[in-house]
Amino acid sequence: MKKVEAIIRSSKFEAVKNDLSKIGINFFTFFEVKGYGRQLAEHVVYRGAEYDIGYIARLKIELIVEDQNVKRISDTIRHAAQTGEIGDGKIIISAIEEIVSIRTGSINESAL
Amino acid sequence: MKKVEAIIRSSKFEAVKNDLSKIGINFFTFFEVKGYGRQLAEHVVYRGAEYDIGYIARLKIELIVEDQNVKRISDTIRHAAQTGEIGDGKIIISAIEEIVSIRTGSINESAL
Amino acid sequence: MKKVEAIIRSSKFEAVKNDLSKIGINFFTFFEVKGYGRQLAEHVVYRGAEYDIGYIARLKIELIVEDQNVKRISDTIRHAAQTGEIGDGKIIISAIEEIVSIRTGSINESAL
Amino acid sequence: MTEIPFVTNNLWVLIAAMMVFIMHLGFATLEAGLVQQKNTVNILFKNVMILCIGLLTYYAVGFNLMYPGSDYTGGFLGFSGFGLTLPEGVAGLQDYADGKYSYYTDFIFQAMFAATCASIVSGAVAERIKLMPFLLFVTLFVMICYPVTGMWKWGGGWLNTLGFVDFAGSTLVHSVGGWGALAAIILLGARKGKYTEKGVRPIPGHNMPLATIGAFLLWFGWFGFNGGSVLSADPGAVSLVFVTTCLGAAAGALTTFVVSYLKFKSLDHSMVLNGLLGGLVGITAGADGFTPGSAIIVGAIAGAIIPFSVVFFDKLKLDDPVGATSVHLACGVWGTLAVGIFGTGKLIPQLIGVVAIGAFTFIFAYVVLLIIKKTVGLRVSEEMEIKGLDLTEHEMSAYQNIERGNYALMVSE
Amino acid sequence: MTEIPFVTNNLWVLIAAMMVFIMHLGFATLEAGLVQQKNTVNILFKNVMILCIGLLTYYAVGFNLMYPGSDYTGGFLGFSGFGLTLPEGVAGLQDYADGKYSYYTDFIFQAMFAATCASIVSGAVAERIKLMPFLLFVTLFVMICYPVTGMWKWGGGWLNTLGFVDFAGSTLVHSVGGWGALAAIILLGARKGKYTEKGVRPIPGHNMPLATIGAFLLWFGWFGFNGGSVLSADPGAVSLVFVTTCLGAAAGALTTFVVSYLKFKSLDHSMVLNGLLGGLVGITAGADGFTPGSAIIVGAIAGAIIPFSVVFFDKLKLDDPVGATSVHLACGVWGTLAVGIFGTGKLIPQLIGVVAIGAFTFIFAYVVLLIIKKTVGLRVSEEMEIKGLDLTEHEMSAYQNIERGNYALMVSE
Amino acid sequence: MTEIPFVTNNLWVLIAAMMVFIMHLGFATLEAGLVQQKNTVNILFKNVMILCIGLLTYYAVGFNLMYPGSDYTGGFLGFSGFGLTLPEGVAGLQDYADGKYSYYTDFIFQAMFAATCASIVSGAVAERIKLMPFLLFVTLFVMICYPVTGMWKWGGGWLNTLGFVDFAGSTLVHSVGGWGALAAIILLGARKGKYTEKGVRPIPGHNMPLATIGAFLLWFGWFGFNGGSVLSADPGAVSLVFVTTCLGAAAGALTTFVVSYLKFKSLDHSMVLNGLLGGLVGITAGADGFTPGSAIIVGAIAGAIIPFSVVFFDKLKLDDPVGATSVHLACGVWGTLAVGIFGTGKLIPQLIGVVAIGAFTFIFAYVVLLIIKKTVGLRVSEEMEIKGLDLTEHEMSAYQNIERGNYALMVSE
Ligand SMILES: Nc1ncnc2c1ncn2[C@@H]1O[C@H](COP(=O)(O)OP(=O)(O)O)[C@@H](O)[C@H]1O
Ligand SMILES: Nc1ncnc2c1ncn2[C@@H]1O[C@H](COP(=O)(O)OP(=O)(O)O)[C@@H](O)[C@H]1O
Ligand SMILES: Nc1ncnc2c1ncn2[C@@H]1O[C@H](COP(=O)(O)OP(=O)(O)O)[C@@H](O)[C@H]1O
Repeated sequence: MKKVEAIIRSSKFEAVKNDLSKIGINFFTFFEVKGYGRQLAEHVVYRGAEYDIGYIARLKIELIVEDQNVKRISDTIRHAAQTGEIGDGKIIISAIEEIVSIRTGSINESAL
Repeated sequence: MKKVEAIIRSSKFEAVKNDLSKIGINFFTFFEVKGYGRQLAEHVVYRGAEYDIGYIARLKIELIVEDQNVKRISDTIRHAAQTGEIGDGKIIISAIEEIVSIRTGSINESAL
Repeated sequence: MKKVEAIIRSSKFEAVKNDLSKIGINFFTFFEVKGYGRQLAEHVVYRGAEYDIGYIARLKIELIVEDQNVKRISDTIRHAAQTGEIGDGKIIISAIEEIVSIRTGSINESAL
Repeated sequence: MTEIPFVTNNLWVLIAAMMVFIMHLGFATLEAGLVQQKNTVNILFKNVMILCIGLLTYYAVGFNLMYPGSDYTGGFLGFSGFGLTLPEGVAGLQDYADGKYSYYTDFIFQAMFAATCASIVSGAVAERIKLMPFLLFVTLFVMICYPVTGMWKWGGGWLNTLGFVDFAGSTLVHSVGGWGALAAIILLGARKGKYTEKGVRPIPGHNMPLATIGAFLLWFGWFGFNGGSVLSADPGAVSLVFVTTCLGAAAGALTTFVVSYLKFKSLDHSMVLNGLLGGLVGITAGADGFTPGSAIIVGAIAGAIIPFSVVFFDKLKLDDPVGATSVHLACGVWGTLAVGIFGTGKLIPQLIGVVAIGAFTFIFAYVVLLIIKKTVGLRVSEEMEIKGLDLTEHEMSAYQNIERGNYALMVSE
Repeated sequence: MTEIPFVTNNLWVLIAAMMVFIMHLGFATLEAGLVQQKNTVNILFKNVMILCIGLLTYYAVGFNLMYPGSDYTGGFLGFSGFGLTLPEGVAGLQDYADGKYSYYTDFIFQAMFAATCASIVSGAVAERIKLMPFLLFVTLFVMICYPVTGMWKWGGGWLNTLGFVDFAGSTLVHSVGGWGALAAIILLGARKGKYTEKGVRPIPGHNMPLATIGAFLLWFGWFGFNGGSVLSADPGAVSLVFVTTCLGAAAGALTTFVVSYLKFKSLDHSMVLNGLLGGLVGITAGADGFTPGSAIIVGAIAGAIIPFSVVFFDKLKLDDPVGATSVHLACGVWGTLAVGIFGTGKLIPQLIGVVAIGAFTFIFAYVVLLIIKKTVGLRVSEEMEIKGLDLTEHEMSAYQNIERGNYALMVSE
Repeated sequence: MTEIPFVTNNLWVLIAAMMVFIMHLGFATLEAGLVQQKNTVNILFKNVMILCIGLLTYYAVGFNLMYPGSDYTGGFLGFSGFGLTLPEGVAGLQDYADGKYSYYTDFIFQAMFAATCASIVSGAVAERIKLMPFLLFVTLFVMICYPVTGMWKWGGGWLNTLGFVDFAGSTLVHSVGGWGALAAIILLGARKGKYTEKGVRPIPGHNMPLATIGAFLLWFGWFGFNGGSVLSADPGAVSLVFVTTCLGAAAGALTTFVVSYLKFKSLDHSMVLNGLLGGLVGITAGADGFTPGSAIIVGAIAGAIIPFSVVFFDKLKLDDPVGATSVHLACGVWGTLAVGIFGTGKLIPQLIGVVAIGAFTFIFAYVVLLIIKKTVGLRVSEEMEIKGLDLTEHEMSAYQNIERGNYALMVSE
């Protein structure tokens, strides 16, 4: 089992979700994160003084998948989330040892 | 050292926390996440038009534990978080290479 | 490639960010988490009844780095984030299999 | 002093009605601020409906039940017919109330009062009562219960004859709301998780700015509530009422601040807002009769009562999220008795009034709510309570984008 | 009744002006509450500027365009010069309006009205219109369009001669704003994501307490809007207006509640707030002429119109985030016609007024906006819309620390 | 014009008092909106206590220090005893102020003013001052400092004799608050992190809707602040004051908008709110004397001052989270001088008044605060500042469930 983590633009969330759904992936967990990277945070003026807001808003999607699906999922996310502009984000793949379904207690493939 | 991640119903947080405490686990990190899975998001009506709110609210708990404790912790979480209804969530176990205590600099077992 | 996760006091975020920048690390993802550990949550009184607020607020920083940089980064974070008081947090290091840049499609080192 | 022109008197009472109106926004925001986020829309919705139902039922029935006319002087109950019937010509104008206000002015001022007592109940029962049964109760409460006891005094009934004094309604409005609230929270039970084996577990309000807006708007409206209750623009009387009302409120907030600091070592903002309101409720029965000095004493005592009362109700496991019973019931009773102590000097009629109106209101509310409880049910399911009433009753969230983003729409590139 | 003293009449109209002023905060908060969080500062900013620009342009041009004086009685257009020129001595005081109010009182009361119709537009076009072009449009709308049609009736123009009745402006203010809003949303197009292949996708408002504050403050201000339109402190007339206004609003909220519950099985708070406002708009044209009973019927029908109207505009893909077209246009038209049905009995002049003012306003707004669209552009870029206007137009966030913390500053050790 | 009846005059001054009351909610919400979320409860708490303490100390001491009576005409200091002593009979009514208002009306109107100057200070010192020492300072400031300089002019003191003009308090109220604020922020120092080596680092306010509500409510209250300062219902005077006040505010907002757009290329909402308030402060000294045209100029200049002043104070590293020094001090001085330029034509007395009152107030505040600083301390610990005053002084959070959920209670199944 692998864990796929993707840091994406929130504006691409809908596209990623739809494209994953098309390849049969209908589950993941996501949350709001803040990014700091090549893309610089916006510079704004407040009461006459300039400052940058310190980060850019991003969404992180996490999903556990069977090994054989990793490539397809990673590609799907990449295509859906890409704009080609700096700031598109990353996909990170790592191994997990076990996933357990809290409801059924079954593990790994059958836990999905 | 292992990392145990659990995606649970927020209504079960208190139970999980208490049961972990009973087996001597008094530390973890948690945050709010949004889930998308078998359990469907609620359909609601706003100004005469229906829509679904897109996700269900969940809590994610993360804790780093010694290898020999993984099973006990995983079971404890599962029992505390289970309702048997769709949407109970998952427990994910993976290996980590090192945990460092920022305060003391000590690593692994002694960092906990 | 490794993943470095650090749970730090939000008051140390600025210092960590600056020190990482000094050693050439200008990218990471971060988000707010809640901690439960040795440091106890604050006890407060509301309308005459005491309660504790249940957790302490922390920030979690995640960054993917090349293997050879792990030690330096971990040390940098630790020094920047340390106060010596209980509640300083942890740094967790784990292996990842792959990181993909959504923008370019390049992987691992070249994805950073 | 020369006689005050009818038009000036009337204008002031109309303006006062407008001010009492804004108290409904005060209640709505105070209560919304002191409940949990997940029940915010629900409490706002209720407060809107209470006002609307209150005005319509007072039009249909309440006004003529509360002011049935001279035929029922000294009586217990009277009714002069449904709806409004404008006395023709000057009979509905100067002659209607001795050159003080017109028929419609009388109605609108009184109607604005009526709904306030139901708003008091809504705060106490927040976060767990079913919407429709609640609205049913409110309808009956404003339509029947409030006007009946109101008639006993302001409608010229038996308590008036007895010499009971309640200038602007410490008892007739506030404690009536408070007794209704008490009956309701007894029957409803506490919110899940409030009283645990380990003791009281506070459930903090979710928006202190909102609660503060509420308390200030209530004070603002009280200028009309008390000032308008002079029922004329009499400069001496109205200005005295303004002074006693404000000093009472100020003293109430100050003693709550001091007492709760000494008692709990905490500068609890929600408590101080309650103290301010307690001061206002306390001064209301005798605002036209106290000296400024007495007003400070009466308000100060009301403020001192608040922290003890809040803890007392919690000890009894009577769960009141906004402190309505402490503010309106405890301080309402205190204010009414204070008239006997600092004002008229006659405590007995005050006691009789407090007890009689309290008993009638409590029993009325208890019986009506018990019937509702036994039939359609009073309390939402545990699941609804956990999820919150906003999502389960209204299918919406008070702060949509803040907590549950619509991700495709709420993006940052 | 003896004559009402000039000073009392004048005082009431001044107080009414003050009350109409607070409606601007009502609009600001209502609209802010019903848009997405990311466009909150923008809508607040607009509402501040609308009021300020409205007052200044009404001073410069509008007042003398709307009230050009008796030379233009029965006419279509008149103008009596720029700025304010106080008639000397009693001519600007008692004699100015037959002992009812002074010249400056007249101006300030009317000026407060003027800007409200632009606020109505701002809600409908929220979340996607460019700020500067919008302000340009508002300036022309308040400076020219509103005063011209206003003159037709209140300025003594041809509609007045014709017997058209619009007491406080269901048509002259509310439907004028509504027609402007309609023209604007046709030209602007819907917010991205609102109408999908799968149907209407709601974009919920981000702050229901704020929206509720807005609705209550609008009602509060309406005491001045309608009550002040009596243009004297006449006790009978003002008190009747208070009663009809409040009963209309209450009935409106109640029927919206019932109808939308039956229609959608939902207790939609935002809809009920619209219903309450619809009741107010509906009652406005005939608030001085209806009986309380008719007021309830007129308000109730207005409230019943709301859910249907909201769905209707959505069917046409005319995207109105706050329901301004339903509240101000649909109910404004209804209220004006209702005067012909329940009040004067003359429907024809009402129809002529509605159509004439509607046509002029719609065409004026459409042409001005079309020119703006073809030149500087009317709509923000898609990127700005996605990011939100707060960040892109104002470089700030409505709730700074809640959503985007300044981490070094907003820490918890 | 015939004489205005006592009762009407009195009624207007009472209503004006009510309006000035609501300015306290205006200050509370404006300041709360412009500070960081973590200090919200603290600033709300302070504003509640300022009002309550202000009313009580003005009752106890202030009123008789500010209006010691004719014995002290032309003097520097006078005191006519503690508390309120109602002159008997008509002496406290018609005769009290030549048929304008009663004794108690006078008190309550003046008392509402008194606390406003302390509210001005509270905004400037927000986010870092200790609560108890602050309240101590406020007590002395409202009890002694404000009444003493107030007596110099309004109490018939030496500045009045000199021909100094300050209609409703650009100097006596606003710049007094501003000078107090200036002394305080000099002694307190800036918020941690505001001034870095790299320059000014803004600390944005956390809730723009709240700040907007505040600004509108302040304007709303200003109808009473300025309109009531006519001290009678004189139709010509009050209506002129309404017009100049509103045009001044509108012009202020507009020029701030334009200037800050040209200067910073930003449409800063918080700045425009400051501009609006600057316009109001600027117009206050001469609201009864300016023509509408001059009012626009005076307000416009005030609005243009704001962006420069905000930047100026930041250059001096005088940290003022809400812009109180710019709004109340800079524009207060400007407005007072403007009377000499556009109104009376006599600039010298205006200058003397500005300097004398400024010097006394600044020194008073500086000395009192310095003593407090050297004894009990003025500033919270760095740890408290970082954690926020809500949690450390009040043990609560302004928005409980939004940011720090009680997880067992705030669940979504
Ligand atoms: N090495 C990394 N570790 C963790 N997160 C990263 C890393 N690099 C980038 N990110 C995340 O991805 C986001 C986008 O990265 P950025 O460098 O701006 O653009 P791009 O991905 O197009 O090169 C960052 O804001 C950050 O959240
Ligand atoms: N493969 C997965 N990867 C990541 N998160 C998952 C995965 N499957 C489920 N989840 C998370 O668990 C939650 C519950 O899953 P769901 O399929 O609804 O019910 P159940 O766990 O009972 O089968 C989801 O909302 C999602 O947050
Ligand atoms: N084993 C763990 N797994 C996950 N998070 C942990 C673990 N131990 C500590 N933490 C996180 O680190 C924070 C600080 O830990 P704490 O025990 O209070 O102090 P210290 O790190 O100084 O020993 C906790 O609040 C929690 O968020």
